[in-house]
Amino acid sequence: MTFIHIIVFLPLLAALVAGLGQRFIGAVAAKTITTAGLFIASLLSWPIFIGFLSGSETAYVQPVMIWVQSGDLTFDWELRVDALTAVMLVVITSVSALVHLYSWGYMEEDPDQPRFFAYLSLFTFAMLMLVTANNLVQMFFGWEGVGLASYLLIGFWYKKPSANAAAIKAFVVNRVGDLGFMLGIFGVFWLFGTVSIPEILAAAPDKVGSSIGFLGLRVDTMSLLCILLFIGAMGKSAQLGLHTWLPDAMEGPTPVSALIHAATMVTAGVFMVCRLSPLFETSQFALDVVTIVGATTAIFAATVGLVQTDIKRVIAYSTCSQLGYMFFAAGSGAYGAAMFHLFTHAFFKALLFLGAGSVIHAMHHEQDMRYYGGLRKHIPLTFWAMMAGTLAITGVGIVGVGGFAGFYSKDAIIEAAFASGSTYHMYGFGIGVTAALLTSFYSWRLMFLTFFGKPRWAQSEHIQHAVHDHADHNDHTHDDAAHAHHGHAASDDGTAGYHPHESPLSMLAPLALLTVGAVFAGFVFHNQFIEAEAGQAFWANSTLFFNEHLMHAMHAVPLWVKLSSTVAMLIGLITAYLMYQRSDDAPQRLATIFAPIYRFFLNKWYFDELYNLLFVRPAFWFGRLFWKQGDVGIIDRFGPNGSAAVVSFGSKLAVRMQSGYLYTYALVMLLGLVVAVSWMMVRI
Amino acid sequence: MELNASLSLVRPELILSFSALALLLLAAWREQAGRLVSILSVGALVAAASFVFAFLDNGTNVAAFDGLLVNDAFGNFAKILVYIAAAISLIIAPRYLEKVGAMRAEYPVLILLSCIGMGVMVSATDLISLYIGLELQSLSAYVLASFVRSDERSAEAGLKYFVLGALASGMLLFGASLVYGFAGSTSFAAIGTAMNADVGLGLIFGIVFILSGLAFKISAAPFHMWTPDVYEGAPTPVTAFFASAPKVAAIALTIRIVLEAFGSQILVWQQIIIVVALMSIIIGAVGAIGQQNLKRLMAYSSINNVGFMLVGLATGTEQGIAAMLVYLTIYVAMTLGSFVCLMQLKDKDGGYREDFGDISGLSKTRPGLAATFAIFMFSLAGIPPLFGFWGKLVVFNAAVAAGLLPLAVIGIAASAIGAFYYLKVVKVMYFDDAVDVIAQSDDKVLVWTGGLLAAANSPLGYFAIPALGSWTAYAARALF
Amino acid sequence: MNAADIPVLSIMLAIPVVAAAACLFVQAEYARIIALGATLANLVLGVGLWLSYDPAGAQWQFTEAATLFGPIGWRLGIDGISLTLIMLSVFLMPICIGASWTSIQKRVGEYLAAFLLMETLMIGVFAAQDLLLFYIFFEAGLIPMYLIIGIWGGQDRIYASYKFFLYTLLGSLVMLIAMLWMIQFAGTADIPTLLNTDFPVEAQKWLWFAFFASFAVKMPMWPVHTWLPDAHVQAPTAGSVILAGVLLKMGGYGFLRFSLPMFPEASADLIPLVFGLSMVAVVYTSLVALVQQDMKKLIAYSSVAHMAIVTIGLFTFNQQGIEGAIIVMLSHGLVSGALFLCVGVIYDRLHTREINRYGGLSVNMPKYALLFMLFTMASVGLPGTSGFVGEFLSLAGAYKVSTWATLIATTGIILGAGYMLYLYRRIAFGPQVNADAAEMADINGRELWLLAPIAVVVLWMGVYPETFLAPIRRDVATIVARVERVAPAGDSKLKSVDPTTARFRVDHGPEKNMAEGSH
Amino acid sequence: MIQLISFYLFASIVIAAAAMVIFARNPVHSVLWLIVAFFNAAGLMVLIGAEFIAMLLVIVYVGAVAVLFLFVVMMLDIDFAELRAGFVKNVPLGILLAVVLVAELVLGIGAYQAGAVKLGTPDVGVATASAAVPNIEAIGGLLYSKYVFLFETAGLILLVAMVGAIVLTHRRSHGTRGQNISSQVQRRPEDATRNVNQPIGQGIEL
Amino acid sequence: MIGIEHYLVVSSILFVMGVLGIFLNRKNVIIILMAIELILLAVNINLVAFSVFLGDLTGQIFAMFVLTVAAGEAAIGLAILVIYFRGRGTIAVDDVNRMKG
Repeated sequence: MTFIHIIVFLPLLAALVAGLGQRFIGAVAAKTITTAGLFIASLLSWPIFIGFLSGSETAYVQPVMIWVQSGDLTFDWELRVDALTAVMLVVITSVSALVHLYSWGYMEEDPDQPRFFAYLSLFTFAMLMLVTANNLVQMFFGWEGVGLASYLLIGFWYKKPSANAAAIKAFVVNRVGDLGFMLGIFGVFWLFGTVSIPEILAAAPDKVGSSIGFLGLRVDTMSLLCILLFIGAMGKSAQLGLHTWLPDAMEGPTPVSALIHAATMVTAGVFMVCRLSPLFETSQFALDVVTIVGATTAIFAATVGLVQTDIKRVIAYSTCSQLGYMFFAAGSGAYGAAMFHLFTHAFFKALLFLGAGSVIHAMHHEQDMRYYGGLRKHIPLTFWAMMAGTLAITGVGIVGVGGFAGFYSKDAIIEAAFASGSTYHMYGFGIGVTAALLTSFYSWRLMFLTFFGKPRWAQSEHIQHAVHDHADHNDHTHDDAAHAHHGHAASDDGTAGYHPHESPLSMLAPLALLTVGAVFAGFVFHNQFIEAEAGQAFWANSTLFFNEHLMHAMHAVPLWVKLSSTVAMLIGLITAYLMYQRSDDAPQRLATIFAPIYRFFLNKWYFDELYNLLFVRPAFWFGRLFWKQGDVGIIDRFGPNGSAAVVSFGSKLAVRMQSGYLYTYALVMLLGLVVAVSWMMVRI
Repeated sequence: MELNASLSLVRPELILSFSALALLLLAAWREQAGRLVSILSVGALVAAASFVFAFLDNGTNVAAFDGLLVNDAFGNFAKILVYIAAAISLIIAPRYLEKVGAMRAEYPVLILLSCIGMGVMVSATDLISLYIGLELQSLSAYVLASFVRSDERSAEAGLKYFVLGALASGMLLFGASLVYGFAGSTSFAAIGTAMNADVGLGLIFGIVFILSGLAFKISAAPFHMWTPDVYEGAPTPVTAFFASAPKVAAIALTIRIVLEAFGSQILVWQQIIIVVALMSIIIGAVGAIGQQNLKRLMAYSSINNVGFMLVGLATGTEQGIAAMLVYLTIYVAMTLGSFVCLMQLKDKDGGYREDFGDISGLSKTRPGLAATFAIFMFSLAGIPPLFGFWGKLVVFNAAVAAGLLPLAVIGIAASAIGAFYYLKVVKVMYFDDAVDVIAQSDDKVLVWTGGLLAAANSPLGYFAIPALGSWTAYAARALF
Repeated sequence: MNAADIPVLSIMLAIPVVAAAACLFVQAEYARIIALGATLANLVLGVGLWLSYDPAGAQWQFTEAATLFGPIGWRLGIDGISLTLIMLSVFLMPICIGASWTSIQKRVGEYLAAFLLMETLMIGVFAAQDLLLFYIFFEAGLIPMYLIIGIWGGQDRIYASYKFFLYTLLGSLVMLIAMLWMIQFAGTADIPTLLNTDFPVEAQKWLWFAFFASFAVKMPMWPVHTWLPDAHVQAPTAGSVILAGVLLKMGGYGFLRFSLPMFPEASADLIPLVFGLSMVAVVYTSLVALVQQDMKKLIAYSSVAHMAIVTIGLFTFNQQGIEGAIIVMLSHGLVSGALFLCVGVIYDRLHTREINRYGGLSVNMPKYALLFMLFTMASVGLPGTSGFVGEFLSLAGAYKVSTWATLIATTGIILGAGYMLYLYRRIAFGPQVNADAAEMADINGRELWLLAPIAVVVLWMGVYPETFLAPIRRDVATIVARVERVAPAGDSKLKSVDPTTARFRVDHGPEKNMAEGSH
Repeated sequence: MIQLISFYLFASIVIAAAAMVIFARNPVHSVLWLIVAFFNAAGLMVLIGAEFIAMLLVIVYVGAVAVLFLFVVMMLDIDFAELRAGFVKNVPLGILLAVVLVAELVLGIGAYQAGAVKLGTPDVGVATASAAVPNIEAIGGLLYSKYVFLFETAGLILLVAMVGAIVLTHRRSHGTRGQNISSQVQRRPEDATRNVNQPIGQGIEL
Repeated sequence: MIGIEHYLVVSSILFVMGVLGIFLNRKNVIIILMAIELILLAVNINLVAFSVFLGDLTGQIFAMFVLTVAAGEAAIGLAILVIYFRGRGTIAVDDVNRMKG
């Protein structure tokens, strides 16, 4: 039993105790156990991380138990600890611990809190299994485990049909990605005879240039495997095409969005690509695909994020976009940068979500930013935390001096894309800069709409509900029982008499801690993550392919490249300021002028509609067709029922032949005789 | 051969003849002697059977009466079966016949006389003895069919049976005359020798005519038409008798004449037998499905079963014949058991019921009877682990061994159709709502007979496989 | 007396028969206790069997031989594959008895007797070492199941029972002919001997088809699956459990025991057929499951899809595929059994199987919802549950043979998630629209004791499948060795370096120099 | 020559009479035609020297069977007017089959051409006919030696016929009462009379 | 002496007429019984002819047995006919179909 065992299995234990034993130990105990478990895990994780940072730790694998041994296919339960794992460990355990804590306040009035906490801990366990996997199957276990937890948590308010639909969508869309992942694993096993990650990575270079049969085609071996695995990553990390579940996943409670759909689970795809980076390095084609998909996602999600009005959806698309960044970083070969962005993103995106949660909490579960405004004064602490997060995500900083977390990581990605020299590097670079502009715009738009200007919440149904209907808690049709504050006197200042209050300490403390991360994570850790020498030393303890040359080249990019993202950020900031602070009707005017584009963005590029048309409805249509026409109409009709009909027709015939008349009987006998005699005549 | 020696070989027939005559006298002397005569007849049958039993695994074939008859394991096996079947038919009959007002001493006597005929049939090695045996059996049967003379259906059954039976006899005789003429002899052995040579159409026509006549006797399609009507119309104990003993005798006779007389013309008779077998299986199964009357259903069932038995004959091998005899034995137990169950279907006024509607939900009102009946039905359907399965298995095994794969496949596939109507009986008894028309059985004899036969058809029957196997093997070997 | 000399298998076969006879003659409450006692006794014996089974020992263990029945040899014996399936049977039986404890009130004795006979026959199928004995057990199962569906079934029970009976009967009759031929050819009905008999290649094909006719129906494979939804829907809960849990496995067992090792050449030739039908089945039945309104029908269709994975796994001819298929069989036996029990739990309360009559059960039946969720997840093959191990292994094996089959079968995983979660959502989630459904009580102790053991085993099999893989490993290897000579090459042939046909050009290895162009 | 003429005469009458048996409207006529047919058939047999069988045919058939038929026809109270011979609807098929069968028999047996019929070779044994022994004597000898068992069995057949005919048709007449002499003799006064000492005023119970 | 083929032709025709008589007739069962006698007559002609031409007495013995049986058959047939008539009051073949199917 080592620390890593405790880190991984303590959340599972806590989840089981809280989930199954809630009736015996009570809600508070359940919450305490899970939260404490996560804090312990977090506290145990940091030393490991620091150990790797300082170079005092080396990678190792801790066996747990055998899992499957089938012929030459063997995979066991093992815990792999290396630098890459360590990064993920701290991210997961820390954010999870903070989210647990945050949920004390956020979920305060929910009757099902033990279940919620159990799910959170279960999720954490699955995520930890994913990142500590030493073989692809255990990674897949974690992969699906987080999917399950995500499903459960998105659908946590299971009475809400929309939440259920979102949960199923998340699971099923992820499964599409898993299809690729599984095929990838099968292919890897077929090719290498093993699913152990180190063994695969060691054997991969030998297969470069070989070709393999797949679906009757002949394709490049490594490209095939990488792309199949990448499809898995696309699903989990909500990349273009398989992203549709992520915005809908915002149906879940906000802490869930912070933990799962921002900081940890969705980054699993990035983690996987980094974990298998030597494999991806064997196929330039695969890397190109990763770059293009990542970059396109970054720009796509950013455009959609521009026009969303739901605060969580804006952040969700932002997440999607940032994941795109990470992927095109990986596709450019800058895995360190990808992991670095993953790391910083975890802090500031969790911060943004939790901050948004705090806003929502304060606004009585109103999520539409159009009904916010001027909240700066009501919830100042939240405002400042959000501000830190926004500064971090938009990458505020001064080249050569320093800045917020996102500044380091995002700039590194853009520079790496420029420097990589790969076929699509300029595509990545251009999109990176453009997306940075858009990121800046929608982030500031969010800030301006929420915290600045005048209160606009009088029209919000939620708020009105809270004001007028507070006497009757139990009949509250909204399933979220976490009521917050109730305004009193009606007024005409746009508040409808509702005065938001700052969130409780249990919510603010995590915000504070994450703010620290969002501010300093970039500055503190950039050296080990992306600087050439330090990075080489740090990542040497992992499977991550650290491209030292690229990192050198990254520093040598022209100054305009380095400045480009900052400039883009500033343009975005200014535009947002002009549109949402200086002018009241600019957004509307723009929306009418560019109506088709606006609608296109607003409807998320019509992906949902397209998928509905292409997959969901045909599935049901074919289902009914196969059932009614296939099973009933053809198989049963011509099979059992048909034979039965033939037999019963024969039976009717036989019965009619049996007329009861002597002469018929005699005739039949004679007929038989004559036929037999004739047959003999003919035959002989 | 000495007359005495010959007579000693026909001891069972002599016992039965003298018993029949004595019992006839007894019946004339004492009124209302039905029951007594029945019991004594059973005793006579048992005595006759005990004489035969010792020769079951006798490997020698001894000719009697200058080759008219033979005493061999085959004939003895068939005789045992005939006597047992007849005895059971006698045991179960009295109460039924009393109820319908036809319990007379002539009934057991006629059965005894019929048994003599059957004894002659199964050991006949000459066309003349074949004919005499057959007619003795048939004439008794015609009378038995219309035995309940107050019942119109019984008379109609007798009439149909008689007319068609006579027609069939005519065909058989015509064939026999042709065979006699073109082979020069009526003895099976001599015919067999003649068949070895280059035969003309005359002989082949003879074979066809004889087989047609025999097909009628065993109610194989397309000479089966009489069966449903006669089975329905005849009094149930008589039907039980028809479905068992005469069938055994006729089949044994068919086997013997086909193998001993026509053996070398396998190409001729095998084709006929195969076609007849398949037609019987299919017509029996298909025809049964449309039935509402259980006795008619059993008639079709017997047609169906004869088809399966003929599959064994079609092989023309020793194994096939042994398999056929196994099937025949099991069939007798199954069919007698089914009729025993049918005879217990008495309503509360004492009237006999024989329609599907009457046994609806029988398992709720008469669980024991329903279970017994269900065992027979599943056994007839050939579903393991019931013993009926074993019969089908050995027959098809023989067919496969003889290379008759298409026959085996078609036959066994058709048995699934057959399963349908046996299942229907079970379905009506078990799944349908109870109508509660059937009274508790007041006849312990029937209950016990049914129980014993059900036990024989249950998986317990498998314990009899070794003995049955060796007897039938001996019996079959006697023909080769 | 040596422990090995005790005829354990015969005793296991005898106990239920004796108990069944007893059940017929006692009152309902005693019958239940007798039945439960007998099945538990068999479970204990089964566990003993398992514990004393030596995976490294002889291939056939606990063998018995007697010549009571002439040509039908009373020869019993098990290898690891049989062992696991026997365990499945004896494990599910007490649960079935428990599931019927209160829901069956009419003709209890007969009902329990039918179930106990089923148990004997199931054990017999897996333990028989004589071809004819196997057939007898295999086929005899039709009778009790026919009665169970027909007497204690639902509205359309008669149609369903007929369909079940005749469909499966027709299939196996043809197999009987093939068996007879094999016995003629080999001169013995001894299965271990037959396993090493090389049948002529030209005969193998039709023998294979004859067996296929039976096992494909039993499995059931598309397009001969239509009896299954009807039978499941109409059968009482415990009947569905046994049907899905064990009877379907007989088809897979048959393929494994007979088709593969006895007719390797034919099996190899007909892989395209099996894979083709299985691929159709996966997609087809999954889509059909998606649109079902009847819970049991949905689960029944999902069974067809899962069994298609089994057939794919079995015909991969490699260790992973076959072991995976066996695990899928075990897993599906447990999971679908448990799902039917779950359906039974709410059916007992509301007496409808219509999905739309439920909803929001998580509110009033949280424990039920939890267990149902677990089994749902196991059914969709979530890693950590039994479903995953099996599906993963069989598909991993399938990849070696056909990437197409793997791809299509893997889509079943997506669709499986779709229809199962959709089912779960409509039953356990959402608002409580139906007042009577909202009033249903959570599972009681008895029901918990039915479901919890299955849940434990499902997780056990998912996390530590070694327990189940260890006994079958050597036996699967034996089969694989037997079919090795005809094992398919697969369609993912590797060509080491083939620049002319390479679809994607590869410029750089990991060692490429990234520095260029950055200045 | 005379033989040939006689043969054709007998044969054509046999066939014509057989046709009349079938087609005659009145069953009595049918029986009479049957008798004609038998007589001519007996003639055919005499032609080839089977005198015993020919005589038997006349005695048994004409003397017993045909008379039995006549008896039954007359006994059954049948309305002859109703019994016009009607034919079934399958007549064409039936006739076709009959024609085919005759054709096949004639062709198959080879009876359509003189001297072509190849008979079998009989066993030389007890049954071989010899010119020295008269037909009737030879048959009698065989019947009481080789065929004695079957002869007796044939007796059983006749017994069955007798028993059957009686058991089926014999009716116990319920309308009349037979005299049971022994019971009359054994009858005692106490069986028949009852002394009643009836209390006064209560009437008499009969 | 007349060739055997003549006898065979006569008996064949007679046999077929007997068969025809059985199923062409729909009004009178007695005719059917007579038709049966015709069939047996055909058989007897055959047997006797063969017997004579073979020089073997077996055929005549056979014919004698056939005669015997035919007598018995006629008796039983008529007896059945009588009870049938008693029950139904008719002997029309058309009416003999209480049982069918």
